[in-house]
Amino acid sequence: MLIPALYLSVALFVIGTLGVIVRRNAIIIFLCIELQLNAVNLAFVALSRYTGIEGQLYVFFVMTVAAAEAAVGLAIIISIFRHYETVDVDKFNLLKW
Amino acid sequence: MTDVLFVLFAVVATGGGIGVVTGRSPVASLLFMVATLASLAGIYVLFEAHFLAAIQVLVYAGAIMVLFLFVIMLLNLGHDYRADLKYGSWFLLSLVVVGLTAGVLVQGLMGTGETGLRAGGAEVAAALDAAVVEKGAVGVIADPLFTDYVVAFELMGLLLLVAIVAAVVLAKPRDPEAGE
Amino acid sequence: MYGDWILHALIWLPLAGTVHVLVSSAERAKNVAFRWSAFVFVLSLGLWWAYEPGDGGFALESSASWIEAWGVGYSLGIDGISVFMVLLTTFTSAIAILGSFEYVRTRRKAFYALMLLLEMGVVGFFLATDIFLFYVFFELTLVPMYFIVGIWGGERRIYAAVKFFLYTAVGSLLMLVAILYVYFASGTGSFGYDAFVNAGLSLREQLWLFAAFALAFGIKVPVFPLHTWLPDAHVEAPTPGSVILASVLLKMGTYGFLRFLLPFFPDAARHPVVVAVMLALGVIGIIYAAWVAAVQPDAKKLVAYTSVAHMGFVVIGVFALTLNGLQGGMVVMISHGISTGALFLLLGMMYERRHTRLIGDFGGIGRAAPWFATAFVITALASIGLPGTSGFVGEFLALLGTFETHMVVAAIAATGVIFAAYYMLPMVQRVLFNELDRPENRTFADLSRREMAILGPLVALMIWIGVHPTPFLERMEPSVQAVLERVEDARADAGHTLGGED
Amino acid sequence: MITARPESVLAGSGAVSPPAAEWEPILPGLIVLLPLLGFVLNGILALRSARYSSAALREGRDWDPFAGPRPPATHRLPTWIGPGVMALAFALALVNFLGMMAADPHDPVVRSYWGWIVTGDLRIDAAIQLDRLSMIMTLVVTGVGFLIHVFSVGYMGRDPGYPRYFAYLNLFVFFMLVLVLGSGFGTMFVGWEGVGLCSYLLIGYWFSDREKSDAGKKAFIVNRIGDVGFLLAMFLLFQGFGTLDFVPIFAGAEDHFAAGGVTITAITLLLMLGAAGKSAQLPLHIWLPDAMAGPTPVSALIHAATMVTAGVYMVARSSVLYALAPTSQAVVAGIGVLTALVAATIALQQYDIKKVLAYSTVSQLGFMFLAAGVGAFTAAIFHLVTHAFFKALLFLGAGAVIHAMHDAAHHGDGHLDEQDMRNMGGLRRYMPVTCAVMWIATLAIAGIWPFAGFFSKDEIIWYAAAWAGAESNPFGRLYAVYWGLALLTALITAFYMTRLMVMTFHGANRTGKTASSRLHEAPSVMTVPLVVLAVLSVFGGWINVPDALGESFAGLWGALPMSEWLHHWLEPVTHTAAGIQVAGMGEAAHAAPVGGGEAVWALVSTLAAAVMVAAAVRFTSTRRYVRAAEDPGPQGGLRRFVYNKWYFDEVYDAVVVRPVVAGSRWCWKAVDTVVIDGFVNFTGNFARLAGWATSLFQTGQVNMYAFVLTLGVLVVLGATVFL
Repeated sequence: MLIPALYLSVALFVIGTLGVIVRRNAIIIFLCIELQLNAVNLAFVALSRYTGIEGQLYVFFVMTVAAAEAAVGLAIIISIFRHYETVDVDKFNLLKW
Repeated sequence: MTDVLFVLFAVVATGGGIGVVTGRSPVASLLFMVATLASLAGIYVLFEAHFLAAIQVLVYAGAIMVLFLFVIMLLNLGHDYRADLKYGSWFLLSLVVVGLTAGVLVQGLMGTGETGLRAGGAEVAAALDAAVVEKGAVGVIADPLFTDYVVAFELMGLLLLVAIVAAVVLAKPRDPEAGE
Repeated sequence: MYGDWILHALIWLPLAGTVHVLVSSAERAKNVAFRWSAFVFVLSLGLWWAYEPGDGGFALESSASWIEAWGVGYSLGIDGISVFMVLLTTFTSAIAILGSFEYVRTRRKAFYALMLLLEMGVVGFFLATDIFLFYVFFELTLVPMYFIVGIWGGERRIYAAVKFFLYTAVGSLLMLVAILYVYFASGTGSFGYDAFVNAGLSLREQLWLFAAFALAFGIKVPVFPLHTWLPDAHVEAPTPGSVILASVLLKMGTYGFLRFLLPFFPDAARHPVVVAVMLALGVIGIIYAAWVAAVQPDAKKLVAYTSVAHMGFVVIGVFALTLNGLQGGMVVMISHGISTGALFLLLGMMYERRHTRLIGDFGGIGRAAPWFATAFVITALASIGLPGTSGFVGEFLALLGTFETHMVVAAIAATGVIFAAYYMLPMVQRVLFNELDRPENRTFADLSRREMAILGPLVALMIWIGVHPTPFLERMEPSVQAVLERVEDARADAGHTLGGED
Repeated sequence: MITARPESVLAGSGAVSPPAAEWEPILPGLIVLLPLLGFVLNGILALRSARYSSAALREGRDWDPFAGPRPPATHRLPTWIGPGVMALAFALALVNFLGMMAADPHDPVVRSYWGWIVTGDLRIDAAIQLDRLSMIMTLVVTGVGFLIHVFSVGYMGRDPGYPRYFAYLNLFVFFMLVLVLGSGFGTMFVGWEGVGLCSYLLIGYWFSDREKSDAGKKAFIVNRIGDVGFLLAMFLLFQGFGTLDFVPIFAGAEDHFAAGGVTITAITLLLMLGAAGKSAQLPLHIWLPDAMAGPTPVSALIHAATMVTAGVYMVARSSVLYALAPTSQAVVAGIGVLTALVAATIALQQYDIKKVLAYSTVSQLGFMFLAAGVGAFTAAIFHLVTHAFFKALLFLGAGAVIHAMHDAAHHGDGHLDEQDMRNMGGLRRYMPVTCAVMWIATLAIAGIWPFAGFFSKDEIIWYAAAWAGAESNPFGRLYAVYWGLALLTALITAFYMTRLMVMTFHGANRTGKTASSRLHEAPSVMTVPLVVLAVLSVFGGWINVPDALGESFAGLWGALPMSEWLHHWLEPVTHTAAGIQVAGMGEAAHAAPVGGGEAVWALVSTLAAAVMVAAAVRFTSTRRYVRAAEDPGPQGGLRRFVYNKWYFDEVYDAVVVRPVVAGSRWCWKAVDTVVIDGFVNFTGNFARLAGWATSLFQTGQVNMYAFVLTLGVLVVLGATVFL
């Protein structure tokens, strides 16, 4: 079951990547990032059966980081929305100065 | 039995993933995401990671997704139903690159993964199962967390605290009177 | 009484001073900074007696492990070469801080903090006997100077600061590569000085590494085609910045020649092509810079170019590879530090009074400010190497040493003596002499007590070194001799190296 | 502290060295230090008084220290300090000289005070060497110096910068004594450049005047050209001997260098370059006439009596080296005689009284170099001494004239150049003493028996003839030419000096009615030094009356025990050189001159000079001069050519100064700014351009970033998987 789980992990990861690249809605991009994180989590959990409990620990940490990230990220989206009245990433380019 | 369940969960997870990417409204994407998360929790159970499965549902599917939902609703998104999926050549190009990435990853797995990982896997799994029996599903994670990884754990707490503060500061509406 | 603690103290006390300046008020910052630097100077004076020349090796050595995994040590030591550089640094730092009281009026805390930080970096550079540590200090000096020029400078300060920074950084990065190469090639896993000296490099390796080191130090010196950062940096820098730049930072380059370049790569250093190139650059620097200096309308730029000319004497003195040449180079370094530092201070005083640096805006100052004029003339004479002043002893020895091995080079370089008069005297004339025809120059204030306190010691030193340089010469001689022997020993057993390579 | 160097024992280990009588000089260091003390004291006073004047300047009023009934202390004390230290120094020098005469030591006494530059195998001591030559020079410097200091009290007494003037003057004497007494080339060089500095400061003493400070600058820079030669010569000497001290060098030179070798020729030519700079010889003579911008006593002291003769002293000091290099000697003599001739012709056409004297000095210095070039080092020193007397007298006399003219000009009508002889004439009536003493000096310089110049100049010309006739002299014919030129120059000298005297003191007065009423004789503080110098100008030549003359006029000279006294006195210094020359050219060098005995030549030359004087008197007094303002200047090509000083300044300006300045500008504007900085800025701009190009990728589009990121991951992963 390990190998299929890893294949699934790959599939979810690339789907998430595709989403990040092709979507404009910041929130959906965010969701796709979560999807990528979960793909990795799956790989960790699967591998923990073959390498030890640490894999699960990492998943725990990743979840925590994901939670923190979600909080901050969403807050950023809110403040951007306040300013631009949109969450379309093509409508603002704050990463360019 | 487990294989069947695994296939089922895998199909749902993949479908949910595709749904997230293609969903026409944010709410739809979110719901697809919840489905994916839930089926991943199921797969965790299949891997005997009961505690993770539980918090996957509670924290991820429950708390974090709800946070997303709140934001979507707060910003009143999703009414325009505008297709914000980028079609056309950009989509095709992305598909090629992503597909290639997938191919490379699969190639990597096929090339190195199987034999190397299978060897010795049985003992680890057995030890893990024994530990679950001995300490319980929570104890098996909690034990290293509070011993070997206690510093990382504490730092996690700090990170969460910082994140909360940051979120509050960022999301707080700027008072024009304050003259900031 | 003086143990190795003194070296640590000299490095860390300025840092303590930096902290003290930062926590004190802006009004008091200058006094705090001056007291710290004066304290450090007084402390360092003890080195004059504490350093025993002996065999010319390092004295007061101490070593501690810093980054054990890479063999990096926190190792300090002092010898007859660095002792004078350290004294020069602590002395000019105190003088420069005292000289900045009127000039610097904005962001004073930051300024004095940076000055003390700079002092720390330079002292550390001169005291480090670990190559890694030396490199750290070498780079550390760059940062405060960059800000001093960039924040308190003149109109084109940003251009000057960036130019200064990039020039130096280019050289030092190549040197870093070279340092790492020697580190791995030596195979000792140590950044210690001895490990580098005994790295056992082939001639071909040495030539490349020599080029990298020479570029880094040559930019600092600056050697002829690498000098254009200097006039810009000097003109834009505030007075104390110019003083430190001229007195101390340039010496880091020539000190690097003596301390690192020659002992590390002796075969390359005495390779005829290398010697020819370095001597040629030195001579070109002397003549060329003198010529360019002579036609500068800006007094500060003029003095900046004279620095290039003076350092040219050091370069030829060093690469003549004779005792007299090296000794002369050392004396020129000290003398240039004092006399050019004093010139920059004098120009700073002119700028404070008239807010211009153009030579043409002055004239007849000698009538309005006789004390100022006296100090100016003495300093100018020391700068052009009149016997009885420090400049002569250095240039004489450098030329004599060069003459012993390279007659033609010395003969050409000696004409620099003429051109020194050619650039300096017209400036003296146009500033101090001639008719006092501008009414604003009539009220040109004479030296204040503080300014006398600044210039007095400098003038006294110029004359002391000019009249009785022997205490200096005898202290540096064993160490200089040791450098020379290192190069010559390599010559002795270089036969197989030369045969084996190329 | 004061220890005799062991080298002094080695001195004169050459040919004949009779056991030297023990001689202990009395406080020789003090001779040097006293003027330095004077400098310090006067310098303090100068700085103090300058504070008052600058304060007054700031308040916008004039400060006249002589406004009150008594000048302030800063302007009273230098009167005593300046000449005072000189009197003491002279007295001390005299005491030591007398002691030396009594002991008659053969070897120099070297007193070393501290190691000046001591490193490796180089050792230059701060040491002084007292020997017969340096004692003579010391006497001249302190003696004539003292007289000029006294004269200055009168001449400069009303100058606001009075203490500064004496500070510089004292400093000059200090450096001059270092030059003269220094025990080696290194020490000598200190004095050498030091006197150049003082010359610079004193020429530009009235520094507010642009022309004057220009002249000072020119003097310094031209001197430095010579100094480079001196430096290089020192390096060569050090390479040869490992020391720069006179005693070992001169003792070892003969063994060390082959006569006429390349090295020794190079050394001596380089030294000559230094001497030419300092003593204003031909290629580098241009600074001296300009140097007349300084106060006139300065011209007397520095630019006539002492500093400019330093080159001669140095060549005489290095007589051993020159004797070993006949080629250099020919060059030295050639430069000397050419300079003498050129300067003399220029002097013929000058109207500025000081310019005439300046060119006269250049010309007389040429004679001294001719003497050195023909191996007559004693004659060179002899002429140096007598020249110091009569030229100092001439300059001081001119100073007295200018002093009087200055006062007259102040009260005269309109502008009046107080130094232009066309504005003078008939001054004899107003200043009889000055006129009388200046006539004595004129006769001395013209070479009329029995004045001082006659003996010294005649000896030089005689030696030139002797060398021309020496059978094994490789440059015999050349020397014959030199001899002819020297004779011609001597005649011209008599002419232009007489012209000067007649134009200044005789004929009708051209000063103007109101002005001439203010003309007056100088005060006694100025005339007394003049009279003393006049006495010396008469009798100074008697210290070296040639034996030949002594024999011819036995009755007259029997009473005087001075026959060839100087020659004998300097014998220990010059005998090595003389020995070499005799070995090289045979005794002929010191035997019969061309066609006849010395006495005959003396008679002929005196007669010739007398004829020239008479001719000049006649020519000048019959000519009508108009005042400078109305004079269009000399007409005719040759006259104009000479009047404009052979266009030396113009040629140098075109050939040296302008190209150097243009080259400097080119280096700055083209090389520095365009080439080097162009490259530097190009690299900077290139980086900036590259940055701009790269920044085009920074769209700010998150999707784009993610895409590129993925692409990067793909590449890295692909590389790890497939490679």
